[in-house]
Amino acid sequence: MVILLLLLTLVVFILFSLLPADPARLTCGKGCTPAVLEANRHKLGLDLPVIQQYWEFMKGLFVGRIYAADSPDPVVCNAPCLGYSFKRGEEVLVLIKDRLPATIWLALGAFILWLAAGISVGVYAALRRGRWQDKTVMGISLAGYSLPSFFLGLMAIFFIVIRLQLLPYPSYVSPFENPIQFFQTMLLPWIVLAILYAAFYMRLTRNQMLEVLGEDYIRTARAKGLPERIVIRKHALRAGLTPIVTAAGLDLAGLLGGAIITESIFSLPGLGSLAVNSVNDADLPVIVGITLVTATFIIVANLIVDLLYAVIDPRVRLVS
Amino acid sequence: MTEHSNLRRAFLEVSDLSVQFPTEDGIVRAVDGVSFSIERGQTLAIVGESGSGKSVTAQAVMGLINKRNADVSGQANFDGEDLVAMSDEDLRKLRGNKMSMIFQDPMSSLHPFYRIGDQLTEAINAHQKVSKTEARDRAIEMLHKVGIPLPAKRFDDYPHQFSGGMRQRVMIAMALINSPSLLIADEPTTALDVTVQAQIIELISQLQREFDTAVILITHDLGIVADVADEVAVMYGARVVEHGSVDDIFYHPQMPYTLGLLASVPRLTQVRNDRLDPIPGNPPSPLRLPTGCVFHPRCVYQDEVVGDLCRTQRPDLESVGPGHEVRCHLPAAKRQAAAEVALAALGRSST
Amino acid sequence: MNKTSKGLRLAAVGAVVALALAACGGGSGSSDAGGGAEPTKGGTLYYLTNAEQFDQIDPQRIYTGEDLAFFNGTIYRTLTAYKFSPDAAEATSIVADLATDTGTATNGGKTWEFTIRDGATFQDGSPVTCADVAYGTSRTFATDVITGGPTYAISMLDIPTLEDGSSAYKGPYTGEGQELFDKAVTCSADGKTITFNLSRPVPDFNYAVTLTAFAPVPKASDTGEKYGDAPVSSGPYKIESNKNGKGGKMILVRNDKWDPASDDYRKAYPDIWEVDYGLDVKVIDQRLITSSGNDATALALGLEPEQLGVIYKSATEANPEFAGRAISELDPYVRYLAINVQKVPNLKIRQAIAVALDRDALRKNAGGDFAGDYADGVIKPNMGVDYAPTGMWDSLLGAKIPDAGDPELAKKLIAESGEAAPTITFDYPQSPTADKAAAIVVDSLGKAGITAKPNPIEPGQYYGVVFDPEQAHELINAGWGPDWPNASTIIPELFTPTGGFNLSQYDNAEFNAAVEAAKIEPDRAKQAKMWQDLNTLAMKDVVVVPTRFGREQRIVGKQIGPVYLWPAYGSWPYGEMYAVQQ
Amino acid sequence: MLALELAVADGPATPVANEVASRSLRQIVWARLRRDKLAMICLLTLIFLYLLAIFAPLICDLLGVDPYSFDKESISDSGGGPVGPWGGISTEHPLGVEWGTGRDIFAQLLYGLRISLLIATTATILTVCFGTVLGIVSGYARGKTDAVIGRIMDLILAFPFLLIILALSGVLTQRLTQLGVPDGNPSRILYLIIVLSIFGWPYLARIVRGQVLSVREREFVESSVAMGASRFRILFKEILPNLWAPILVYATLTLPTYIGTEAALSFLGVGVLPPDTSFGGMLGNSVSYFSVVPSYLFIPGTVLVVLVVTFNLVGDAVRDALDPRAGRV
Repeated sequence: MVILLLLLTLVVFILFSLLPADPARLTCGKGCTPAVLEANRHKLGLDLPVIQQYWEFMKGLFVGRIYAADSPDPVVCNAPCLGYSFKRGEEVLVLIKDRLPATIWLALGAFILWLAAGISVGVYAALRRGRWQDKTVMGISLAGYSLPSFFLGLMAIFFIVIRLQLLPYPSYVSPFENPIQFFQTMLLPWIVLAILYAAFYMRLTRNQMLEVLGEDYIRTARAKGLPERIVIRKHALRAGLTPIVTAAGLDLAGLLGGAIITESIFSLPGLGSLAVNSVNDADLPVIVGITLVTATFIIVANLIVDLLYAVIDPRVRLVS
Repeated sequence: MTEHSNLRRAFLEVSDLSVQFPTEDGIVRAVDGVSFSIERGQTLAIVGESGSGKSVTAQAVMGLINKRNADVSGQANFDGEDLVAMSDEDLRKLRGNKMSMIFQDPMSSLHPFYRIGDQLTEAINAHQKVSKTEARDRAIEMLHKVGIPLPAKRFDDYPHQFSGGMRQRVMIAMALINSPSLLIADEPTTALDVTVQAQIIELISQLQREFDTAVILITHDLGIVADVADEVAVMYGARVVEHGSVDDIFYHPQMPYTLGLLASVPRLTQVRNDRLDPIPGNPPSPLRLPTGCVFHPRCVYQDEVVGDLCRTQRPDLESVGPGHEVRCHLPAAKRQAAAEVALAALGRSST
Repeated sequence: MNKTSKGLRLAAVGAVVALALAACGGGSGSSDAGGGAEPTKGGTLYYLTNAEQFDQIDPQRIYTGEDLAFFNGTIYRTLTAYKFSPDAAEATSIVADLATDTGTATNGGKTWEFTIRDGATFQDGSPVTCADVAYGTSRTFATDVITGGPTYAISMLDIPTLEDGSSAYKGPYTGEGQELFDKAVTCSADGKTITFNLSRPVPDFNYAVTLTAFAPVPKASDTGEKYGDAPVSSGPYKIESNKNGKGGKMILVRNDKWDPASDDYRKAYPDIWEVDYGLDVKVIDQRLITSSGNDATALALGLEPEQLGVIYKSATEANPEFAGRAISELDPYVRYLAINVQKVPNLKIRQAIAVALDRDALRKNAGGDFAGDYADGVIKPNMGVDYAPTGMWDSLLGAKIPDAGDPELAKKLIAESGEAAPTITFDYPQSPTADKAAAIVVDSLGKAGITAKPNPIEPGQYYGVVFDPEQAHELINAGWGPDWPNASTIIPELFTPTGGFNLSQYDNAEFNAAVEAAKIEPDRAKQAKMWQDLNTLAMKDVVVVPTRFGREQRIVGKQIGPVYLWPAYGSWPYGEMYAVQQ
Repeated sequence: MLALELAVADGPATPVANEVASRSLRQIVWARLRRDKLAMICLLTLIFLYLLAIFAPLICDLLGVDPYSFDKESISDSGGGPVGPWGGISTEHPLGVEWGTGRDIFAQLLYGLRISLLIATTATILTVCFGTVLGIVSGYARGKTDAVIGRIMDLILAFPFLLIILALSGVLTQRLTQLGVPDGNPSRILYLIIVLSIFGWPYLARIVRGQVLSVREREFVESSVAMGASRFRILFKEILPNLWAPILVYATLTLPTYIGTEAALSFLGVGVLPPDTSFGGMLGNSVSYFSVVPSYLFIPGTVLVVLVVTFNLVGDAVRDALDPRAGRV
């Protein structure tokens, strides 16, 4: 896993060193002379070969980093230093930390909603397989994941906020500051994001349940004379949910890297919107930082899911 | 005039049992008018190819067929109650308690996530209120009975930590833990090594004696049938085509399909004989069961029947001896002759 | 110049700063203060913005008109300042602020003297002295640290330049050439009087010092690049907290060390200024239209096009329910397309581009009447004396050119050019509206046989790209406003190699010489005529294609005043704004 | 050797399989699809949409609209909004006109459909090619090759792909131009196709790899190996034909995903250049106006949803037809 992370940082670094806009130029401003430009480049460490930049970056992660150490005005970035955005005059890590709460709230809220809706409806459909309830659920699910999230989001704003005025325009505040406004703001993003995933999880759950319900051990459980309720809840659900745990873990991790579209539509101050702004500003250190953080989330989530798997499925424990 | 008008009813008496699955492609007749009966302590073997309806019959008896997806008709009187007409809840109370079932594949029949001990005690708790320790003691005792070494220790193991044979023993323990009076064993040895097969069969017989259980053994292994069964029902195309005692079936087979089955048992002494070699063709689709005798498309003797009878008319179950019935249009003499030729080829004689 | 703090709203316009001046405020008169209520002290004013942060807070680095107005009105005092008035002529006249008067020029305009008022202090109570002003001014020279701000100090002060064109003084951090600076800017013994020695006569130097680039900075508190994080206030407010980004806020509270007696310029009505960053533009509009709760004392900088029909009857008149709190005024900016003369050296081709362009469609796309008037040069009528019609579309190109362009004439010009019809690339900062404008450019040039390729650039990177001669293409979308009411902040910036905004890469020796002459012309009337001629000359040479004299619309809450667009910076008059008490 | 030996559980499925064993799977699937009315309607709709896209210029000519020409008459002089209700719907402009330019929305939609289908279809084909080849190689070679390919897949799947696509669009489009792809839209479209495929193939490769692992153990493969067939032959002649079902299912379900992703990307600004437009671009543009002109949001949005739903329904139907028991997502 560590190797994967190292590899990942390297790939990210090389990819982004290809970017055209010169970050030094961007921080140079009016009256920029080649000398100033060169100085800026030096300050940002851009005069070094890519591999050395990478080395500096990795070193910064562990021991911190001082930009422009030889200038009268050095910038200190303490370990773990994910880089420094001269554009914003802030350590990348601080920027990310600032944005993380909104992203986490968005992801967690949606996660809970979609799991609750997806799993319960999915199980319901599986138990009524082939009947109209099942078909309706599948139809809704198909519609759900066919709706592009930005269209869904814009529609939600149009109907709920503009036309019916049920909710105010979204304007993020911390839940600790103003819980009511927080919920008013987050409700639509949660629902919009959750619909997309719930649609997928309904299907996943239903199909998993159908598969499990066809398993021999379910027949065994019934042959033992267990009440159907226990057969479903204890025997079928636990086995059926195992793959869902995997999917859910990875999806949550992906979202923790920022739901770019949902965040930008509802103007939430999360990692996703930070990412988009940074792309617009060619704020390289921030882009690299977010990419790394997101990828790390996913890789770590992979690991956690594997561990969780071992807890759920005793067979895995023995193998590993 | 029917035998069923007898006053005394058998312990389990299945009559005219039919199971149909409506599917998109049409109605699947999985079981079509099957009747048999069995007493406590006895063993009935149901033999036949895959798709002949054996397992569906067993599941119908156990009430494991989801009535939402299937039409089950007929009767199955079990100790005075009709299993077909019974409510789901009443059936559930019987399952695993008075009647239980062992399945073909012990690898997949145990829940992989739960300790076998838990799965065993769960079976006890489903039907009786007993304390945790008592349930545990009983489970361990049962594990011991089915021949699992160090049962107290293995109690906390997961299924994947057992070999196939051991798992089937666990399954048997689970099936017998509430001392059922009816045990249905659906191909209990098919998935196991040959050496283990004999042990399992021996175990079932031994426990059957101990608990005076009625056993329905579903198999296609005629060797096992010969060893343990009292009666045999041969199923083909969703119907029972021949039914009789073990001797009847092995030494006085009447139905050409039964002959084919016997011929298919590999013997060291087997002589190649075109006429008797494994039955040509495939078993029929329950979606489109042949008209007339279901076996006729594969029957080498159909030309010997006068007219179109085999193709057009469904043969009735005809009594050919005490407790021996057969569905076939072949005249008795011709059946006899065919049987003799067949048995001779197998190196046996019909005494 | 720099991008405006309006972020996306003006992204298509791009760069700009400024302030406008003199003369007619074009179009409608501005409405008077909200509801005629009397200004009273107290309350909180809210500044709602889509931007996630101010471009700069460091006084020497601020270069956005709105920001200059905001910080000058709240925390940074400058030697002189523009008068608060909705009237363009008045608003572009200067008054004394930190200085006792508007400065004294001697030596033919090469030496300027200002005396600092008694009682002016920083937020820690220490008095503002000449040394602080000098130190602040010196920071501009540290071009590697203090980036982004105006560089008039460098170009005007009497400090020699090195061969590479940079100043021999490298700013206070390295101290290299410090003695040169100390000679150019001197303090009297009592620390009250500051003297600026200039390299050439600058008749309007006392206008230049309205820029916060000449604001005082106490040396002890200077943290270099990070000074903007905790700047020291000399005005009636100080920064209590500032958190950038969506959901972030800047809170300005009263600076209790500020003595009203020392400052007759700022009214300092509200107790608190709160800047709310990173709001969605639609949200801002909606909140201001509704104007409930705190939003009654909120202001913002622009309006989305979809709301224009809701708020205005016409481009000059608001609907009755918004009367008194919605304005639609000419802003200080001129929108134009710069033609890179290095890549399009043939005048006939440049003329063909100008002739073919459908300015009518471009204006409609930008909002029609709401977007402003057709431009005929880079000097706007609200610049006052410096403006005169150039006749660009009447005669300058040899014929009267319709607003929608004249593809046939353009074809003829191309034929005369002796070159094949060119293929050019159009650089612009991407936004949905700008994409449509690009489509118009492509289409209308296409009708004249000119192949135009759109090249959208991420807004945040735009000027980084187009200022790079290697990356800039033939046609470049731009906008510019003056730094103070003199075309000396327009013509030299846009059309000479030493200018900071010469996107056209224009370098004409004759022209350059004329510009130098105009810069030092002490007679304002003569100077104005010179700028007028240079403006016409540049248009004749089709260095740029001016498309629009911009107009902008703004709205505030119901209980805030005064409501007018301050012509000085094309901004709200922050220094005299108040909350109406109920 | 005998049917007797099949010994699998009874139930409805097996006999069906037996019954159809004689017909080719292809025919059966087609027969099942034909019976599915909804699927057939969707399939026809799709064909219709593809035809619309292919013949967009012709259709626009017939209706007298085109996506590029400006209609100044149709928009107001103040503000640039469309004249008339519902975004200026009129006989001249069946779905209204664009704010600020008066360009015809209907024509823009048709041309947008073109681009959308072009990108999604091509990217799907590429994804299938990459995914299949790498999946087969990975599954068949096992060992080191498998591990390397697996690592690469992990790496790709760990990337926040939207962000990467956004961030790299500028530079990689330029690279493509340098490589000789015509400047402008060809490079931009190609870029989208390539990145979509690059981020899409690992999913398919995993499925294929799993299938290969099971197929390669089967007798016919082993016998080919025994007969000394070349590795290429085994991979692509023996194994590939056994994979087409999951590949087909994956492809039909990937296409609508790509349509959605492409729209999302152009919504965020990575799309075709003006004067061309795409669904996402039109929706992005609608943001500034939809509280006043909702049709800007609903017209392209609805078309987009119809397109995606139709594809998904067909995909579902194909999967059901291939495996009537239970579909997997």
